Parts: sequence; C-alpha cells; structure tokens
Amino acid sequence: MESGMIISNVGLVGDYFKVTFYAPEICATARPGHFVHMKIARADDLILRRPFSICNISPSSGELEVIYKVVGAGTRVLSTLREGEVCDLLGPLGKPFGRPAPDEFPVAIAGGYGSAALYMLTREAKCGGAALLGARTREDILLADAYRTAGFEVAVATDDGSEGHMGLVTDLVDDVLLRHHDKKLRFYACGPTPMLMAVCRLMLDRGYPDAEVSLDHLMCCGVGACFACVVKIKADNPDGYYYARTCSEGPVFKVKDVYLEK
Amino acid sequence: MESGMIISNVGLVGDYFKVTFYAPEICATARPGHFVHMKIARADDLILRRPFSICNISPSSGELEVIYKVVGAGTRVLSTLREGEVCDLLGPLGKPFGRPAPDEFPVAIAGGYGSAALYMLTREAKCGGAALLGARTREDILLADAYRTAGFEVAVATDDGSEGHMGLVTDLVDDVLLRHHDKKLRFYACGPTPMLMAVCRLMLDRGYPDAEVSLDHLMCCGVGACFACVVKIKADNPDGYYYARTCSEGPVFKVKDVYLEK
Amino acid sequence: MADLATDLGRIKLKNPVMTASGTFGYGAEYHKFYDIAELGAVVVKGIAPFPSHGNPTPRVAETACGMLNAIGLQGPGIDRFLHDEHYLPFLRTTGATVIVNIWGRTIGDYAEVARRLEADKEGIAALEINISCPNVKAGGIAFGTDKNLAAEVVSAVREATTLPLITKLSPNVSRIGEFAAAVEAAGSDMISLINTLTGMAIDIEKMRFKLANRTGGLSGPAVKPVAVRMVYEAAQAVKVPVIGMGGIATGADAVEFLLAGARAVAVGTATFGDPYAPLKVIRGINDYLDRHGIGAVSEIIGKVK
Amino acid sequence: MADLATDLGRIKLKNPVMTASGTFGYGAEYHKFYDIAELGAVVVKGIAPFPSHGNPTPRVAETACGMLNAIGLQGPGIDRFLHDEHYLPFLRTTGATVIVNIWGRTIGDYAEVARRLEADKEGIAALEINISCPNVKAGGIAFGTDKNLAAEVVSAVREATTLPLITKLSPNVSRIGEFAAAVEAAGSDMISLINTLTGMAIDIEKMRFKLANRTGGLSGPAVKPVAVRMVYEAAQAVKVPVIGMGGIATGADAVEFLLAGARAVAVGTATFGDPYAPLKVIRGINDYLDRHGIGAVSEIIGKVK
Ligand SMILES: Cc1cc2nc3c(=O)[nH]c(=O)nc-3n(C[C@H](O)[C@H](O)[C@H](O)COP(=O)(O)OP(=O)(O)OC[C@H]3O[C@@H](n4cnc5c(N)ncnc54)[C@H](O)[C@@H]3O)c2cc1C
Ligand SMILES: Cc1cc2nc3c(=O)[nH]c(=O)nc-3n(C[C@H](O)[C@H](O)[C@H](O)COP(=O)(O)OP(=O)(O)OC[C@H]3O[C@@H](n4cnc5c(N)ncnc54)[C@H](O)[C@@H]3O)c2cc1C
Ligand SMILES: Cc1cc2nc3c(=O)[nH]c(=O)nc-3n(C[C@H](O)[C@H](O)[C@H](O)COP(=O)(O)O)c2cc1C
Ligand SMILES: Cc1cc2nc3c(=O)[nH]c(=O)nc-3n(C[C@H](O)[C@H](O)[C@H](O)COP(=O)(O)O)c2cc1C
Ligand code: FES
Ligand code: FES
Repeated sequence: MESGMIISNVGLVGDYFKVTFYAPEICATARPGHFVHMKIARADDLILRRPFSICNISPSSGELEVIYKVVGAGTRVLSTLREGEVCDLLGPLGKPFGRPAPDEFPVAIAGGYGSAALYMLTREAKCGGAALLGARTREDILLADAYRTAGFEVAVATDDGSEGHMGLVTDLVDDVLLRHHDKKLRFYACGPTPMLMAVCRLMLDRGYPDAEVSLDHLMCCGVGACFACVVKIKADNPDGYYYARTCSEGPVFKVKDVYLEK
Repeated sequence: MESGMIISNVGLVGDYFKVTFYAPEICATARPGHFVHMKIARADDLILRRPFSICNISPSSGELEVIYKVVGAGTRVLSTLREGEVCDLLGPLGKPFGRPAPDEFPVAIAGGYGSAALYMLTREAKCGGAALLGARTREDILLADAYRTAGFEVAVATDDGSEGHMGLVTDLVDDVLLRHHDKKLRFYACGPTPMLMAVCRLMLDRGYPDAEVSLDHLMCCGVGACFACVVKIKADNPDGYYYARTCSEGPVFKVKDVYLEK
Repeated sequence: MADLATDLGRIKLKNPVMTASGTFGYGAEYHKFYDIAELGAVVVKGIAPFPSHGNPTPRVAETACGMLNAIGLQGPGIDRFLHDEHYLPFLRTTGATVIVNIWGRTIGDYAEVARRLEADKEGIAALEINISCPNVKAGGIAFGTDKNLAAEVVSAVREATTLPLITKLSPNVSRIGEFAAAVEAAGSDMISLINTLTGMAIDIEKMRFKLANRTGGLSGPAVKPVAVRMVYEAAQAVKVPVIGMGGIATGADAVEFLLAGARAVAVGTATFGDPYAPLKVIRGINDYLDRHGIGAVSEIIGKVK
Repeated sequence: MADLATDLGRIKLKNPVMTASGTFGYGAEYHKFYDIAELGAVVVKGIAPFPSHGNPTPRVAETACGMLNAIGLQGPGIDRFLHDEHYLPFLRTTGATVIVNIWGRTIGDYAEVARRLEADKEGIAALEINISCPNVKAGGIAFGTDKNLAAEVVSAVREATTLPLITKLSPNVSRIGEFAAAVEAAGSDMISLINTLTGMAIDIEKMRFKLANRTGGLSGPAVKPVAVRMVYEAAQAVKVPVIGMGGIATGADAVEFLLAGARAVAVGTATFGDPYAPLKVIRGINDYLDRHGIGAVSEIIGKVK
C-alpha cells in the first residue's frame, strides 16, 4: 500500500484523463497487465477502491501513469483532484501478461482504455510489435503516437469509420497474420468484455490458444478475499467451469482457459 | 439559495478559520444574528447543511465572512476547501437581533464563536458599545481588535486567566452596568448553551428581560420544516413551555421568553 | 417534455413526485422558495387528535450518508391544523394537492383524526396512515410490525372516512409483502414505504446516546437499497398503487423506484440538504424519459422485474 | 497501552477485533499484508458440506456509504477446507485464533459441517453459525427470520460439536432481542450481529437489476446505526457475549459498539477499502482508552445504557 501523491492530472481526449502519481514502490515491480487499486481522495461516500491498469512507469523517477475514462462517480471525483492530493494505491496487483520472448512479436489488441492497459508491453518488446486500436470514434483513440514512438506499428478501427478501418478491432487481426506470417506472433488483448469474448473465439480459431486477455470485471477487495470479481474459467468438474477471481488469479487469462458461454 | 464562491479560506487562531464567500444576494439583506446554512462542498457523505452565523458582510463587494471552528467532519472538510470552490448557501436565515436605537448602548456578551456572531452589531451601533469576550484561553479570543477598531470597548475573560479576568464572561457584566449606568444599555449574547442560560438568569436578575440571546442548536432543514432544532420557550399551557424552532422562530430570543429548567 | 401524470387509482397527480411526511413541514416553509402546487402532492407532517410536544432534544444525528431522527411527532393537533391559518387554511390557498399524514396512540385516535378530516375535507386529496413511526412509544412502531394491528388501524380509519387511504409501512419487518397484502385487504387504497429503519448512535466522547430518545429513524441515501427492495416486493404483493420513498435525492433515484414498481415517489431527507430537491427530481425524471425517448412516465413503472 | 483482552466465555481473545466472515477470505489473502495472528480472531468465509459456485455475476454494487453483495457463498466445501493447503492447514501455521463460519441448505447440512470440523478441530477456536445469509435461496435467510427454525439449527449444531458456538443473526427482523434469546436458549455460547440488510439496486440506463441475484446484502457505514441499535437490544436480551459488526471502519466505530454492549467487534466491508482496517481499529480502541485514562477495554463494555 502506497500513498500516491498526484504529480499531474490532465484531460487527454474526450472523457479520458491521465493522472501521474509519485509511487516509487509500485513502480519498482510493476509489469504490463498489473493494476493498481485506488482509493480516490475526497470521495468519502464511495467506500470501495477502483481498479486501473498501470499505463506507464518511470522506475527512476518513481512516476506511475494511469489513463482513465470518466464514467461514474469515482472517476468524476478523480478528475477534479489536483497536484499534491494523495490517493492511496494498492499494487501492483494481479497476474501480469507473460513477457514476450526475444524472438516473439507482440500484438496488442485494444478496445477503449485497453490501449493504456497494454501500453507497458512496448517496454518489454525487444524488436517492435503491433498495436491494433479500436474505438468508437477518432477522438477516442488513445496513445497511437506513443505506440509508434515506442516502435510499434499501429492500425486503427473505429465504429464510425472516422479513422482507419470502419468496424471491429478484431477485423484487423487477419491482416497482421498475413503481413507478419514470418514472425512468431504473441497476442495480448484488453478491452470491453464482448470484444474480449470475440478475441477469445478468434484466437482459438486462428490457432493461438495461449493468447492472453485481461478481463475487466467489477472489483471489490482486489486481493482475492471477497469473490466479487469472478469469471468462468474452464475446470475439470461436471459444470465445466469454476468462478476464478480476476483480481488475484487474473486479470490476465489465456484464451484457452476462458469458459465461453454457448 | 446562492452559490457561494470561496474568495479566501484562512486559519486564524487555534482551530478557528475565516472563510470569505462571494455571495452578493445574501449580503444585500443580512443583519446581525442572521445565519447561513451551508452545504459544504466535496463532503459528499455528509447529507446535512451546517449553520454558521454571518460574521461580516460587504454589500458593495458582495463579500460575506464566516468564522468557524473545526470541531467535526464538516468543518474539517470546509477547512480544506480552496479559493474558487463553491458552497451552496441558504440565507440569510433566522430572526436577527433587534436593531439598537440611536440612544442605546449595545453590549455584546460572547463565548467562543459568539464573538463572530455578534460582530455585525458594530455596524448598527451609532455611538460605540461594549464587547465582553469569553474564551478558554488567550489564543481563543476572537476579533478583540476588530471590535476596538469598530469603536467598541473590549473586556476579556479567560478560563485560565491568560488574559483579562480569570473566570466567566458573565462576571464582566456588573462592571459594565456600573461604568455605563448613565447609558441606555441593550444586551446581546451568543455562545455555548450553559453560558447563555447563565446570561438569561443574570439579565432577568439585573432587570434586562428584553436582552437577546442567540441559541445554538443542532439544525437540520434550517427553515422551520423538521422540528429538529427546538428549544423550550415559555407558553401559556399546562406545561409552561412549547418547543420553538431556533432556525425560524429564533435563533434570537428574548431572555424573558426562554424557559429555564429548574 | 414527457407526460408525467400519474394515476393512483382514486387520485391523479400531475407528476409522480410528492414530499415525505415530516420533511416538508406544513408546506408554508417551502412555499417561500417555490410554488408548492408544482409538486405531485404535498404530504404534511403527522397530525394527531391532540397537540403534542414531541421528544426531548437532541432529536437528530447525522450518520454516514444518512441521518437519525427522533422528532417524536411534534405537532399542533387536529384543531389547530384545521383552523390555524398556518396549516390547512394556508394549504387550501396554494392549490397544492394535499395529503394529510395521520397518527395516534390508540386505534381510536386514528379513527378520530380521520373523522375530523372527513368532516372538513375540502382541499384534502387523501390521508396517509402512519403506522410506522419508530419514535413514539405508545402505538407507532407496534402497529407497524404487527400485521393484525396494522390491519385493524386501517379498518378503523376506513370506516371513519371516504377519503382515499394510503397506508405507510414500516421497513422494520422480515416480510414486507405480507404487510402490504394485509393493509390492502383491510381497505387501503394505496401503500407507501419505507418509513425509517430503527437505529441508534452513541457519542463516544460524552458516553451517551446521541438522541435523547436513544433510538431514532434512519433515512437518507444510506437506506435507499433497502427501500428499493421493499418497494419491489410490495409491488409484487399487491394490486393497489405503491408509493416509494427512502433516500431519493435525484431524478435517477426516483427512476429506480419507478422501475421497481412504484407509481409515485416521495422526497424526504434530501429536501434538508436542498430545498429544491423535489423540483429537481421532477425535472430529472423528465430528462430521463426524454433521453430514452419514452413519452410517459407510466411506461416505465414496474418495468424491471 | 490499555489491556485489550476480551473474555467471550469459553474463549478469550487478545483483543476484541475480529474479521467479518466473507470479507477476509481464508486469511491468506491478508497475511501478505500483515501477521493475521495480531487480530483478536480471524473468521473465515462460510463453509458448507459441499463446494459451491456461488451466484452468477455481477455480485456486488456500490451504494451510498455502503455496498450490496450477492456472492452467494462461493466456497471450497468442507473437504478442501480441511485438507487443501490454502485453507485450514495454512491457518494453523499462522497461530491466528480461527473461527469457522458455517452454513448449509438444510439443518442436516449445518450439523454435518459441524461434525466434520469437530473431528478435525485442532486450531479452531469456535464455530459461527450463519443463519442469516440473504443470498442463498434454500436456507439462509429463512432460518434467520424464523425464531423456531433458528433455534432448531442451533440445537442441531450444538449436538454435533463441543466447540464454542456463535450464532450470527439476521437484521431483517422486527424484534432482534427475541431472536437473540431464542438462540441463547438453544445453546449458543455467543451471538454475533448484524449480517447484511436485504437490499436492491437497479441500473436505470440498462433497465435491469445491478446484481444478477436481484437482491443482495447491504453492508458498510450506511448500516452502522441499525447495527448499533440491534447490538444494544441483543445485549439487553441475553446473558451470553455479543459480538457486534456492521459498518465498523475506525476505532471510534468499534467503541460505539463496545459501549452499546458488544464484547467484541468485527470489521467487514471496511477491509475492502483498506486492508489494514482491522489493525487500525485495534489501535484506535487502544488510543481511545488511553486518552480517557481507562485501563482495560472490559471497563467500557455496555457502559451506555
Ligand atoms: C483490472 C482492471 C483494470 C482497469 N483499468 C482501467 C484503466 O486503465 N482505465 C480506465 O479508464 N478504466 C479501467 N478499468 C475500469 C475502471 O475500474 C472503472 O471505469 C472504474 O472503476 C469506474 O469507477 P466510477 O466510480 O467512475 O464508476 P461507477 O459506475 O460509479 O462505479 C461504481 C462501482 O462499479 C465499479 N466499476 C464500474 N465500472 C467498472 C468497470 N468497467 N470495471 C471494473 N469496475 C467497475 C467501480 O469500481 C465501483 O465499485 C479497469 C478495470 C479493471 C477491473
Ligand atoms: C445559528 C447557529 C450559528 C452558528 N454559528 C457558528 C459560527 O459562526 N461559527 C462556528 O464555528 N460555529 C457556529 N455554529 C456551530 C456550527 O454549526 C457547528 O460547529 C457545525 O455545524 C459543526 O459541524 P461539523 O460537521 O464540523 O461537526 P459534526 O459534529 O461532525 O456535525 C455533525 C452534525 O451536528 C451538527 N452540529 C455539531 N455541532 C453543532 C453546533 N454546535 N451547533 C449546531 N449544530 C451542530 C452539524 O451541523 C451536523 O449536522 C452555529 C450554530 C448555529 C445553530
Ligand atoms: C425529520 C424527519 C421527520 C419525519 N416525520 C415523519 C412523520 O411525521 N410521519 C411519517 O409518516 N414519516 C415521517 N418521516 C419519515 C419520512 O416521511 C420518510 O418515510 C423517510 O424519511 C424515508 O425517506 P427519505 O430517506 O427520503 O427521508 C420523517 C423523516 C424525517 C427525516
Ligand atoms: C462481500 C461480503 C461477503 C460476505 N460473506 C459472508 C459469509 O460468507 N458469511 C457470513 O456470515 N457473513 C458474510 N458477510 C456479512 C459480513 O460478515 C458482515 O456481517 C456484514 O458485512 C456487516 O459488516 P460490515 O458492514 O463491517 O461489512 C459478507 C459480507 C460481504 C460484504
Ligand atoms: S475483488 Fe475481491 S476477490 Fe477479486
Ligand atoms: S432545523 Fe428544521 S425546523 Fe429548525
């Protein structure tokens, strides 16, 4: 548990903000896919923490970045906090993404804030990668330039066609498979649940059962104690599944392990 | 109802703070003894407003001052608010003090924040007055210089004798009666309830049944609708009293009307 | 602008937002802020056959997202209510839809106050029978937590008046549906709920109860989840209209109750924080309907099942 | 440093602060943060004779100063609890005082899980009988809101084990004192309360219940006033020790329950906001006693009457 002092908190695009904390302890061990569980300062009527993926860290300066979208009461208060205010952070929490091997070419499939959740992969990729970014509209695309600067090629899909492919981000996968058929591809995905379920089916179909998805689920304790955040994971029992805790057994799961409803 | 924008919010002495709002509508009609009922910004888990006496106004600039002591959750949050934040204010509320006639010499008897609650009297006094200020200790004495600047003579009593008379502020009354026996005295009091009950008895005894006390009581609606804030006021019924609402029938009552428990 | 009119059987309201008894005085206090005839209905503080002091002070204590009150039904009594210019005569001048909340220490008290109101019923739209006030020793909560007594009170009032009757239920019971059904069977035309949950707070520094009455009734946003659940259960259990309340502060809160099956709602504690809360709730419901392209509030009632 | 030791009849605790069942996993989750043996007792999540999936998701919803949960008692079942290294075997290594919360769908289930624990009772200080979970259809709340059923469950467990028994009461009743007396008479050595108040929340945009189970249990600061009142009433009604919980987040909250008559307290929902909450509560009680010059926590129990 660390007291994260806010260094800056600024609007990005649309309803997205970026908050930067001074949180050296968490920075010291954070990896892609980890999240922090945040007690939002001043929001005294909200008793629960909020989970946010760690978007970027600077272990040398102790700075930790989170990109968040204002969607409800907590994120609304968060967006009003100023430099110098302190949010208590638990983290890094969860099981992170598998580290890409030196010969692997990581492909990040992102919807919405998933782009932020996957961004740390650029730190662990040895020789580039690809980022497939999906959003509703042009303004909601996050971090495209940052991915490019980090050496990733970027492809975009928007629901309204205002930028890139008009349609689903999963539509972009086959093109990557085609263009990079010579590479050892490793897939990572984060975004809204329906998108991730589509990713699971696609990856199984295309022969990537070890692709990893980071599942976003309502959380409460964040440390495995309350069983609020569960998702169905395949199990060797009559029902074929058990409820695994995304906070402690996840949020990252392999697509082959996710139990898909018929 | 007015949105009071905070112009400044600064520590005074001890646990006392002064907050200045821009609230021109309330300033336009506020009189000594009036209060504002404040929804403290950011304190989302506190559902009730807090009543505070209006300490000073500047109708020309629309500035309204409240002096408050940090005693609990609401005043604690209030003390962290900064310039530019907005607290919703209801006011001016309550029945104010009677206006001193041109030939009357007002005497303010204050305990604790009562000194702030009575300060506006200096605006209505035509030729000076006296302020008797009681406090626990020297540092808790509020506004002594301000009263002097406004042309009031000031006498102080502290529980620990660190300044002025060691003892109760009511002990100072007889000296005023003696020194100003030639004047038409008019008494006003505000402070903790036990002190005010002592003031009632003393004033009745010394022949000032029309002396006025501003009673501080737990409030809820602030406008007479809920019957939370009641005090016993004499009535012509078998019990000898009825429960009057301090927010709307008070907070200022004449000492002859206050029902004193045996 | 959606159609907000609400049908409560024998009475129709221009919109579904009422005030909760005991939180809106007798209307005059808030008529200074706005025209109270804009509200669906004004429910006044509880009236008994006799005047009453109420409880000793302190009478309220703030709690996390809520408050406790033990006002103890201070009130002018039926005589002054009918004839003193501050009460019913004033309300008649406003044109507001007025609902009179009634209480007593005995079943006879309830019948008596109902009879008196029946005799002078001009400008009264309905009576709300409070069998659920936790702050009055004799009567009150005992009626509200005993199905047979509750039904007896309703029957007695039913005989005393032809006015539409609302029975206000206590949430301090295990199976609210059974209470709703019991008072429906006894002749109540509507049901309102929830009254307050019995609670307590202790001042640990002074080592004494925060309320002179020891216990008080919990209200405000803190109780909303309990209230929504009980409104849902009551609406499943009876055919008569249900009026929902408990922690409503915004249009969104009100919509939650409407979706759960309430045909109208009441705003209580929220008015203390914001005198305009009832008006804002009306506006909020309208905005919600407009945003969802729904033409009439009646279309969303009981929609979540 | 005040004396914090607490006497719960057949068990003594080094301090009066326990964890509330279902909010502290099986201890291991928080042992990463601190030594859980520092707590008065660790109460584990409910154990049944069988493993159980729990309810569909979503299982929680935040509310004003509180939360609703309908976890539905997901759990490993008694076999894995006794033998899997994550559960009881782990807890035995910590030296913590362990209380096992038990539940079932039938009275026989309760007796069976008690018998199994009796047979393997090393490292178990007491059993807590959960007759009050509102989130399990068969059993649970039905036992908790029917005095006779509640007593039958306790009697059956009493026959199955010699371990000290705590019975955890439901707050969804009118007269909590009667339930406390009934389970005391049936052989419960202690009483704990409150479990959660049944509530509901609706997502008005999606027009559906926020919880897949529709209703859930309300906990957190919002319910504290109800909890303090019920602890006070229960402590007046029985001679056996009462363990208080419901919205405790600070030492001050805990002191309120102790003054109302609780001999120990449990911290639940607050741990989600702050894993260290139970330790902070211990420290807060100690600070309060020191500040008031009180030598032992036992001196303040039931002091406000
Ligand atoms: C592992 C993980 C990583 C996440 N990373 C990010 C991120 O990097 N950027 C970002 O913008 N969002 C992220 N989210 C979603 C984020 O947690 C929610 O948007 C946020 O909790 C909403 O809080 P609120 O108070 O504004 O909304 P409210 O709707 O008022 O919240 C009410 C409750 O629901 C919970 N909740 C609401 N929406 C979600 C959601 N989508 N996921 C989980 N809990 C939710 C809240 O935590 C709170 O308990 C992540 C979620 C998870 C589980
Ligand atoms: C007419 C009037 C004028 C006042 N003027 C001033 C003033 O000028 N300066 C000043 O410092 N204080 C003044 N007070 C007292 C002030 O209202 C309380 O100190 C303040 O409400 C405490 O709020 P809190 O949240 O910090 O305390 P908490 O103890 O957390 O408050 C809990 C609840 O109790 C109420 N409360 C607590 N103490 C008091 C009290 N003494 N009087 C009324 N309600 C109380 C709060 O309003 C709130 O509803 C006045 C009170 C009244 C009735
Ligand atoms: C200060 C106060 C006084 C109340 N007095 C009454 C009353 O006289 N009669 C009654 O039926 N209900 C009374 N109630 C209960 C409210 O009408 C309402 O049922 C309850 O407060 C829940 O709604 P809320 O959370 O919106 O306040 C009172 C509530 C409060 C807070
Ligand atoms: C997520 C969650 C799960 C719970 N699970 C159980 C349980 O398994 N058994 C039980 O007896 N009580 C359970 N409870 C109830 C708590 O133990 C406690 O009685 C209640 O939450 C009130 O305390 P609090 O407000 O401090 O949380 C649970 C509560 C929560 C919030
Ligand atoms: S959030 Fe509590 S177990 Fe995952
Ligand atoms: S505070 Fe409501 S009547 Fe005075």
